[in-house]
Amino acid sequence: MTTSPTGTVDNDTLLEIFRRTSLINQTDERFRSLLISGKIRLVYYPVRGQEVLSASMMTALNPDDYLVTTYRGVHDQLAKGIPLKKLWAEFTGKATGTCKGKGGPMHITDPETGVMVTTGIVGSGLPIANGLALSSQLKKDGRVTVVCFGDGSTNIGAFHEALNMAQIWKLPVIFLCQNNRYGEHTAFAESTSARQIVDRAVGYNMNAIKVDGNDAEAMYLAAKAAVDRARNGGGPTLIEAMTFRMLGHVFGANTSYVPKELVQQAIDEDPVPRLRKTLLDRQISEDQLAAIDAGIASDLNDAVAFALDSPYPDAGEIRIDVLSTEIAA
Amino acid sequence: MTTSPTGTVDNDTLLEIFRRTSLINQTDERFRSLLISGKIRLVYYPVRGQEVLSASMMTALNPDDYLVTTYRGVHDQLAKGIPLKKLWAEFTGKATGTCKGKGGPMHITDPETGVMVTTGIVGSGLPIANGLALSSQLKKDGRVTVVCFGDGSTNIGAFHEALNMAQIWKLPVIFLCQNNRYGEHTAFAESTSARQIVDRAVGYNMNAIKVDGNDAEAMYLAAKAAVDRARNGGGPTLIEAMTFRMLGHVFGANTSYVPKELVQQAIDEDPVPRLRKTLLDRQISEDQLAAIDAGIASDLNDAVAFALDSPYPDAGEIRIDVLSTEIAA
Amino acid sequence: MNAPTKISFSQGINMALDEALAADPNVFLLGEDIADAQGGGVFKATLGLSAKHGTDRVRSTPISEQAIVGAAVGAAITGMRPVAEIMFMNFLTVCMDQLVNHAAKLRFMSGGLTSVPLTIRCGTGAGVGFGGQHSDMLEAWFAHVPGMKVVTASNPADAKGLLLSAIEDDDPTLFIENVAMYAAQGAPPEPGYKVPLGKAAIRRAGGDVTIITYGRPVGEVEAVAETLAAEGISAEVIDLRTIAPFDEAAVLNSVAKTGRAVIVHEAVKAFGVGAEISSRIHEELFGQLKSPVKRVGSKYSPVPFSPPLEQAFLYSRAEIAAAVKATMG
Amino acid sequence: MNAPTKISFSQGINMALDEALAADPNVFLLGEDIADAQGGGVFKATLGLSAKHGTDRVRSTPISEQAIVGAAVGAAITGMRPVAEIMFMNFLTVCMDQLVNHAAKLRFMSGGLTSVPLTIRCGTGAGVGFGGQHSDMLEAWFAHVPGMKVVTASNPADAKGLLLSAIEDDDPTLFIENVAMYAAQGAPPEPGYKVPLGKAAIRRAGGDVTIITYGRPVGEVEAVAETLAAEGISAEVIDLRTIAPFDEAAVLNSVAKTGRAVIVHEAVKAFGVGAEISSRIHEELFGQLKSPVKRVGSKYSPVPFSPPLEQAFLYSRAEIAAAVKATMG
Ligand SMILES: Cc1ncc(C[n+]2csc(CCOP(=O)(O)OP(=O)(O)O)c2C)c(N)n1
Ligand SMILES: Cc1ncc(C[n+]2csc(CCOP(=O)(O)OP(=O)(O)O)c2C)c(N)n1
Ligand SMILES: [Mg+2]
Ligand SMILES: [Mg+2]
Repeated sequence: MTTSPTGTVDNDTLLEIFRRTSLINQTDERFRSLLISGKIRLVYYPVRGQEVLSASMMTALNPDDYLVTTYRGVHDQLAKGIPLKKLWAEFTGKATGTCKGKGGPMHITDPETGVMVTTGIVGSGLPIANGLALSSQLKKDGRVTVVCFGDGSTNIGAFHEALNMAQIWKLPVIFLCQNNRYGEHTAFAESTSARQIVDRAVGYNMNAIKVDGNDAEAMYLAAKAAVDRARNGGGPTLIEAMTFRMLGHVFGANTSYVPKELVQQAIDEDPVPRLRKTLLDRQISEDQLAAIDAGIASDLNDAVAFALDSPYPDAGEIRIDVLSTEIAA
Repeated sequence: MTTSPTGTVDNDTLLEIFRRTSLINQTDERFRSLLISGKIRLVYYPVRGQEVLSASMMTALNPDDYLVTTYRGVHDQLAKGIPLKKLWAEFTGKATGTCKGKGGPMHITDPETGVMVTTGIVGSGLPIANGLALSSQLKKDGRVTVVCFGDGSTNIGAFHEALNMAQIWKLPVIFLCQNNRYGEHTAFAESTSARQIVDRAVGYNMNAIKVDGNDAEAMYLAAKAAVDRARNGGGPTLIEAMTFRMLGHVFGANTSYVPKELVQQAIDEDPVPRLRKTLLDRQISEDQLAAIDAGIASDLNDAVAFALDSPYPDAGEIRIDVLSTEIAA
Repeated sequence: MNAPTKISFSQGINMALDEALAADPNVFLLGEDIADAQGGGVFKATLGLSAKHGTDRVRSTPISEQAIVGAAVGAAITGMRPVAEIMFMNFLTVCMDQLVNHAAKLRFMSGGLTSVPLTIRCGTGAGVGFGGQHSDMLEAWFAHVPGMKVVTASNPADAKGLLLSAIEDDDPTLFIENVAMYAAQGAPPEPGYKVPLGKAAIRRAGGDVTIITYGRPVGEVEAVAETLAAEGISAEVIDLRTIAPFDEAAVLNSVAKTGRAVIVHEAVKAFGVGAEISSRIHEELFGQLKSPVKRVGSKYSPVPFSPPLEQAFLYSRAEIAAAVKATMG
Repeated sequence: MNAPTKISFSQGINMALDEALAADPNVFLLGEDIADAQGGGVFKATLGLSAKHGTDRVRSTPISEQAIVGAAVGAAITGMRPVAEIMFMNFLTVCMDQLVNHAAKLRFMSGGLTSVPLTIRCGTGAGVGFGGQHSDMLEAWFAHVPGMKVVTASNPADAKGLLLSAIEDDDPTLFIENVAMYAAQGAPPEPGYKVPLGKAAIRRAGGDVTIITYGRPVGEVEAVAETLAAEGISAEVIDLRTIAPFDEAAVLNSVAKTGRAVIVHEAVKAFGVGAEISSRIHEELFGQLKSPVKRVGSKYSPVPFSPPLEQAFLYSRAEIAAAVKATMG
């Protein structure tokens, strides 16, 4: 059942992937620099190395398609189109954030851009994604749901239950495993008995695609094939997108457990310069790429300023949004 | 990774399987007749049709090997050697039962014969079986653990987590899926996306055997291969033993949802007369088989009388065995 | 066709589900074996509903409680109103994450952008011989979880009226059904009959002591109150119906009048719902109480199988009467 | 080498684990990332232990909490004493079945034939910005489950002494660690130091009012008591240490003397542990109480991310002082 979609990706699409990649890359970098300077304080899960994977996947979606992601999800949220200001405000706990500061970085929701749920419990997003897809199937609204998770998460029960149910019901859902080789400090083979994640699709009789997630073209083609299939009633796909978590599990954590060669290899294969090179090879000018980068840098400055200047929520918010009616003081 | 063990089974072994099969078959029948006559009252999960599977598996084990089974587990417990009187007393809630009447039919434990846990929560026995096997691995006591579960149970998260961990740790455990084609009233294909359960072993890189569980010789050879492998440090095996649940989910329940042809096929392939025929074909005399049956019938009469005559536990038992110290009245 | 003069508890449930499915296309049901092809639910509460409303909207599922509740959560945040059947309350232990970390929290964590109008129905209760893993009353756990409601009914009409309100309610609601009551008969409600959430019912007026209870014990308490009346003790009986948030006004008004209170529930007494109610009464009415509030619940023990032990585990009429008399001094 | 003058909370945990591993070959540890190759645990509580005792006995696991607790249960019923780390308390929601339906019940359901001497350690607590899915205090759930014990410590020496007792105890024990306290310093215990389960500690003697608390709030309560002393209110401070079963004698003796009581915990107040303690005090000492028992806990809300909201959620020193003053009338 493992398929390898082929085809070509046009320049406009690749430029759009580049734009989203740059947005992710610059945002991630800014979070880290503000953390280092002490201007903001939060537990931050870097996405350095996984930008192109996510940008390519989300470019294959429609704006109103659904996304479910995890604590390590800022790349997915940005690629899906979440407003930058609201995202920054939420990460910093401000009243102007997507979720009024109540959710915070691990629990980003923005239904307008299809960012439906961000979870902190490993594997928990997969069953919820089925529910979104089931809703689309019942309402025939043509939406596709993508749920992102890591390699380590494929060892938890919810993964299994969700894939089986999705296949039984032929749900329009894409299970996107971002295989970055580690779950916290545990290497793939130490925790996962499968030789590769796509092997697990056999047990669900599910369509599966293994792809180099750091190759924008291959990743986009894989994503597009899965999206088309889901949208046309063909049911779910498990995508195993190979990538690398370049900066460890949590920002600031020691990464000495990662073999040096692996790190060097990842640097050599860094997807961001690689995508840039692909575009330059296609005769897109360096100026055009630099202009995109600069536009994003400017948006980012605005967003950071907006977040830092925004007020915190009122204490009374603790009684609101708990139930559908306000809780008595 | 799916293997098909071959070989021959000697007469003594086959007779032992016959003895256990007869014990299961007669016990199951007696439970049903006493339920019909109203002499006993309990929720009973018949094992008619699955006798040979279990008898063959347990004959391949040592007496001190461990067993974990389910609500539908009386065949497994009997085949493992649980004392008949204590079993009957437990099923009828008596103080003389294996568990003083506290556990009841869904929660049979008898460590002396290796019957460690019987669970009523689908899939929950698999992670526990890993723990038994891990204990054996750490203590190097040479024991093997077998955990029984149904086809429907392979869709729950605990199944997945347990198989992955067992393979990662190369535990001496055998996952015995008794594929009787139904989970409650739901047919296999309506709930299980895998074409066959052994397909799921691929995702754990695990040794797997698919076998006709109603064929004593094939089932014994499969069981023996898995046991030897586990005992020799080769790690876990997933066995998918095909069988049929001839009398529905719970005794007394309507089974009209089962297609007539399937029922007829099951009757035609009934493993109990089939085993008898195999033995007669091997020139074992009808007298010898009848004597085995009669001995069991007599034990059964004793066990039923013992259970019915036994007292119920004292009310004060409610305060004992809750914690390691008695609860104050 | 004449209206029935009596309906059973399961019929009450069935009527609510039928009306909800008819009234709102966003309502759908999912759970193990709930469609007619699978028997209409093990407790027959959904019998006939898939025939009438289609298997898209009355869906049998694999044995995958995390996937069931997850699918309900995902569909709910798109505005659907799923009603999930989790056969037995003890099975909630395999899907607590979806209920507690997601369903109950998503409204708050999203700052009100998404809500989770789902209903989970589950059966449970001791006294019918299901043993330790199928009988627990765990309502206190969910009452302690901010963001969700907990409801139970003491008669068929209330079952109908409360369940309909739960489905229409915008918050996640756990609806608990006592398996010992499915066959219990009661007056049939009018079509459209609803019981508001959060409102207790006074089942019997009285002036000496208030007995607060819910679910199956309501009938027992009424019987005890009748006996006590003959002895000259006039008990007011409050049926909470909604356990969380409970109707504090009704409880405090009654106890302010009687000056004495007893709380009765089937759940284990220690750390049960009765503790919160007792604390609230003492906190608010300390000066007006003639004696300390008493609690009656089940013993500190797993639910035993053996019938006499199971009775010893359960709260009893004698204990209720004794508690009332103790408050009379 | 000189003994340290101070140790941290995590060092206390580490010492207990080290001593237990050294003293009893049946003790072993399992959990995600707990071995040194994976960093010695995300909270460093197991740092150095795999180097010293081997990775057979200090085992990193896949991300599979059901498999982790299940393996611990299975090993425990063979007489081993597993200590499982479940990183965050909220993750217990994915493995509640193993803990509640098996670990807590197997002794009873087996009629005492098997016991489950396992310890589960988990971190949790608000105030450190982990948001809604990593901060809950759920001890009330487990206190309500017959057959298990619940323990927490308020200082490094107690952490050491209580954890050692929990490991040696023959019942399943949940050991709760407040993540905000891992770095907290305290006096180092002597080697072999143990704190008996079920025994509270009087942290401060006083005559006017008893404040009952446990875990992190103990320090806050001591600080408040100090302030109150300056205002002429003499508070006795009880640190429960074991939450279930709690030291009723210590609580009742103290309140019998002071006539007033306040209970403080970090968990949400509604349906929390405080309700049971308050109820017990009222039930036993009604006539001797000078005022109703007061409770201080966190608000009825998921734990918010935004720092000011997180503080609004948490119990505060001001609320503790106000509650004490309210009891003084
Ligand atoms: C149920 C559960 N168990 C454990 C954790 C702690 N945890 C958070 S992230 C993580 C590693 C996940 O690895 P992977 O799925 O590969 O995702 P990655 O972080 O690499 O993106 C773990 C174990 C959790 N959040 N939820
Ligand atoms: C977690 C959980 N969900 C649901 C049930 C209810 N239930 C009991 S048996 C059963 C069917 C199991 O089917 P299968 O695994 O095929 O075993 P069989 O009964 O056929 O032997 C179900 C759904 C349960 N006991 N536990
Ligand atoms: Mg990873
Ligand atoms: Mg089956």
